[in-house]
Amino acid sequence: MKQIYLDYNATTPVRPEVLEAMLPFYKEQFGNPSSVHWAGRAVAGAIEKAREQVAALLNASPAEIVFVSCGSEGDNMAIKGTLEALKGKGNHIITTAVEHPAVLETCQYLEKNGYDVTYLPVDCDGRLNLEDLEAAITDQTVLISVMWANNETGNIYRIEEIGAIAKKHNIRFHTDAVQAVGKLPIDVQKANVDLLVLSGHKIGAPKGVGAIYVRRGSRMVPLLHGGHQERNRRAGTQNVAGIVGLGVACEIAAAEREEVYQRMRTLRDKLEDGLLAQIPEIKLNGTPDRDHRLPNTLNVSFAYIEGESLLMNMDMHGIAASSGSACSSGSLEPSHVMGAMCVEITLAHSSTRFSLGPETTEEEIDTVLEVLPAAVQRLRDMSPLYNCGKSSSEACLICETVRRI
Amino acid sequence: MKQIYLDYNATTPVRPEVLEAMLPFYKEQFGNPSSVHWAGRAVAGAIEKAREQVAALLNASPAEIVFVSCGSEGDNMAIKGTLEALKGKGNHIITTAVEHPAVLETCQYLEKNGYDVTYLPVDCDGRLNLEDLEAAITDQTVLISVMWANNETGNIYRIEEIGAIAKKHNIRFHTDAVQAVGKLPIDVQKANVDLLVLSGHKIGAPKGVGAIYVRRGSRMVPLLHGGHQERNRRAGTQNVAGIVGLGVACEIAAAEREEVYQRMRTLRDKLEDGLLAQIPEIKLNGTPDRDHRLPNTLNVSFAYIEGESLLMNMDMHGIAASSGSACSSGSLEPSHVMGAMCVEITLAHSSTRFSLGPETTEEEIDTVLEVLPAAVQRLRDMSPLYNCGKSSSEACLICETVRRI
Amino acid sequence: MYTDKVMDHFTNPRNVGSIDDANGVGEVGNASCGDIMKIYLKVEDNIIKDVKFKTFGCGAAIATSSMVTEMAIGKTIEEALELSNQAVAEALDGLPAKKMHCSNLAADALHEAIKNYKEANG
Amino acid sequence: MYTDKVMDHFTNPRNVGSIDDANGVGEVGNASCGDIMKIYLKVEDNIIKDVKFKTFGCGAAIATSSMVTEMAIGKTIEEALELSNQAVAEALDGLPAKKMHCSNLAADALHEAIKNYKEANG
Ligand SMILES: Cc1ncc(COP(=O)(O)O)c(C=O)c1O
Ligand SMILES: Cc1ncc(COP(=O)(O)O)c(C=O)c1O
Repeated sequence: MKQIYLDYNATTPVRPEVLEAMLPFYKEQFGNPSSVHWAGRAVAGAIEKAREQVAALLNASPAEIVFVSCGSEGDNMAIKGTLEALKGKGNHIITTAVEHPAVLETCQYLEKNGYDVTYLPVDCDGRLNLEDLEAAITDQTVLISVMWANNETGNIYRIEEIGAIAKKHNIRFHTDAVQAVGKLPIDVQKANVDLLVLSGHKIGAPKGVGAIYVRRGSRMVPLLHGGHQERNRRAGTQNVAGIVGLGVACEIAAAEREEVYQRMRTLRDKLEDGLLAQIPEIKLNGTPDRDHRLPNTLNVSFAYIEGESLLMNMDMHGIAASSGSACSSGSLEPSHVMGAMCVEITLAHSSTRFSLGPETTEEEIDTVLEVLPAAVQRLRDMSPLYNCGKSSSEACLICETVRRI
Repeated sequence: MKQIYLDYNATTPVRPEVLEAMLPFYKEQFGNPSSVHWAGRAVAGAIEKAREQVAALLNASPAEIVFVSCGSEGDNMAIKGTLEALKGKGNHIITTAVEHPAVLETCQYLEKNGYDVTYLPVDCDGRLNLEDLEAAITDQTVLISVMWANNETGNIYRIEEIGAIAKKHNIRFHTDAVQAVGKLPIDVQKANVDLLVLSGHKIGAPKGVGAIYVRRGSRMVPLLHGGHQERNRRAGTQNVAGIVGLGVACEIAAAEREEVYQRMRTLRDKLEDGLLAQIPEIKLNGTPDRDHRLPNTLNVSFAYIEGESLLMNMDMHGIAASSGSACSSGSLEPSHVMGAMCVEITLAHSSTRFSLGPETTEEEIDTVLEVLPAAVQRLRDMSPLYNCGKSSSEACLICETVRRI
Repeated sequence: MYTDKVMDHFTNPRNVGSIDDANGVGEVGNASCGDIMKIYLKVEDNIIKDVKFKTFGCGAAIATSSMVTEMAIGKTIEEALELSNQAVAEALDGLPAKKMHCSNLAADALHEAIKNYKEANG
Repeated sequence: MYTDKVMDHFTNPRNVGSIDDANGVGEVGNASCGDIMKIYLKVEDNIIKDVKFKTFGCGAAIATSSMVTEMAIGKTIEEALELSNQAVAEALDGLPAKKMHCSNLAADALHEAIKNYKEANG
């Protein structure tokens, strides 16, 4: 059976060029970059080259890039480190209800430690109202954290405008750009971003490496204390091979991004149009304005069926996607993003994300369009919610219960 | 020129078997272990297997192993996470003056945040007095952190006895075992350790992965908030390939450790005996009792010369070692470990560490013994401290100044 | 994550559907957990002659529903009441820990259906 | 980390040693920094005829010492006093940032030696 991977927002395969660039750093060039001798020297230069490659993709300068182990570490470090450095200046953070858990749970943790957090609501399509944002600012506000693009819906937020607001009020601005980097043009200068986080495994580099852009002059208390690596900003022997891989992935992204955007977008639009046309009672989650959604992301809910079981059904056909259902997330609640968008609870459990990558082919999309209608119907036929109320033989207590929620 | 790597305490090459085991996880098995579909399932099992391999090496159970990105992260997480979880129970930490910066600087950071830290002194050979330790315990003491073996001198600390003391007083016990794992037998049960940290790149796994043993029931606040990975103990998509590599490296270590101990020890003893016999005015740093030093580590100071220049001289002959001199550490101070042992300051700047690995050969040791005497003499001949005072033509102000410090 | 038996019951669920002249119907679960199970019974002479299910839920919910129908069919009411969620999970060679709470309710649905039958016919 | 020029001066340092009949000697640095430089001068007719150094210190310290002796030789006292640490670093095609502070003191040592010469012969 052919395997069709449509879960690039979860993680991507490592690009062959990236892996090739990494391999020498497991073998001959295994030194510790902090060392004085040949084994160290061979490696220190490679890290600085990667730093330039990452910086170039963001229009930053290399000294502003700190390598970390993942996007989550970057988000934790940016938020906790900034607040601690600005202690005494204020204790209020503004973020949104649709952030990744790495931001949300960090903020919740901080709330327990004396900080005030405003979680900006979004509308039914997941959009943020910038007037709400500006209205939430107080003289205690020291950090605004808004993601560049949402991992579940693909919604793109108006980072440049938010950057301008943050600048006007002289508030530090952090953006989780884990899903945006590689897919959208990123310019930290133009966007007035102070802190930006990216993660290697979302852009063809390996898992276990990420980076954070820290605008020159933005003081931060380190999250990891210890050695002098990364100019005292992040202790720990550097993941040399991973860093080299991240550099190459950024270089490839810079070169191919525009072309890849078009290719993914065309295929995603085909998938979106096809599913919406073929399957009744389907709901798009996220903004209908495709220019304000990531080019690779489609999130839909199929009424009456639960997401994990649909994933498993697709999996039987070799199709890998993901779901906002509680069952597939490891928590007991369905996706907080669907919750924030006021998606009705059974539809939230049914939300299904298709995320394409540079390697996705039209043939794969055609297969999905062939397989999905029957898979959805099969589960609907098993569902007590489907056609419920249309059958006259029984009272439909469940449906009512569900709809009330 | 043949390259001779004697800096295994800084980092090790990745073992070929380890790299081989890792590679599939960059390619076909690239999935996110949290995913429900084929791409995720292929990977989740691999992580659990690695967890078993790590646990087996430590005599722990797999559920007690948390994967992290490096030894420094492990140390930060163990110390900060424990203290935060025990907030209200006490604010006193006992550690030693010879810990790695990942522990020391974390403790210094905590001092700024209201904690009291006792840094136990060591004697001239770097040994700890356990009576001092027991005497330092107060009713506020909540954590003892003592490294299993020191990275600079190789000194092994009496972890079992310290574990017994900690247990008797009902105090949490953390040990930085980054240098001990793979070289010494480790049994967290026997040693009564609650928290133990190890790092992949010191044992033939890649940089960018480490693990922390957390005894069942030891509550800890996470350092990285966010996703549900590692049972909510460490957020962030797991470094699958690195974790798989760490598992294999631990399995190899379990199988080969005893044999490798003997082999490294024989060669290290030969190097130690040879250098001490051939080079005058040389000082051993660390305990002279070789049973209480790591089998692979030799730290010596060559009077009158500075460490970095000796490293560079050795480097000209392809020999890679490391130094406690300020210049080679990136800080302005020479090694704090030498300082804690009251090593005279110029000798501290001259301290030179040779650390052997499983791949070290007798031929390599012979080469070092051939090269070193001349290299040391060359630098001594350049040194204003050497033979100073023996020449009658001038007053030797410098020597006096130096000796006074 | 799932055992072969779970996958088998998910892939080829037994006794899906409803029974038009059911004399016992039971429903459990709720939408916020993401699992709703409905069991239809045809009881004759105190024996479960036919049983069908409809389930909204994850793979485990569908597999346990399917399994419970297989286990219940042919049993007396009393025997069926002794079937536990635990027994259903064991018959599937186990379920992932996180699925034990919300998705392992099929025996409860069966018991609800029996209760409903008894109320109507008791 | 180091430029080729630094490596060259470290590997083949020029003018190592002392001058028995030096008429100017200068010392800078201190042991806690790990860098001590000592410069010996032989001045004749206001011109530096010979210069030698001894250095305890890292690669950069040895290279800058060597370089400053090359730069000083043949210069008048006044010209030599204009030699700066910065100029020495530049002549070596630069030094790593962290070496600029402690290890780049060779010109200071030269100036000390000249001062010592002037005091004795001024
Ligand atoms: C004793 C000790 N602890 C901690 C560390 C830190 O480990 P890592 O470099 O993996 O962060 C090291 C190695 O540098 C070490 O030798
Ligand atoms: C928007 C967003 N932020 C943060 C993260 C966390 O990144 P990582 O898994 O590398 O920790 C992810 C990916 O899971 C993400 O999609």
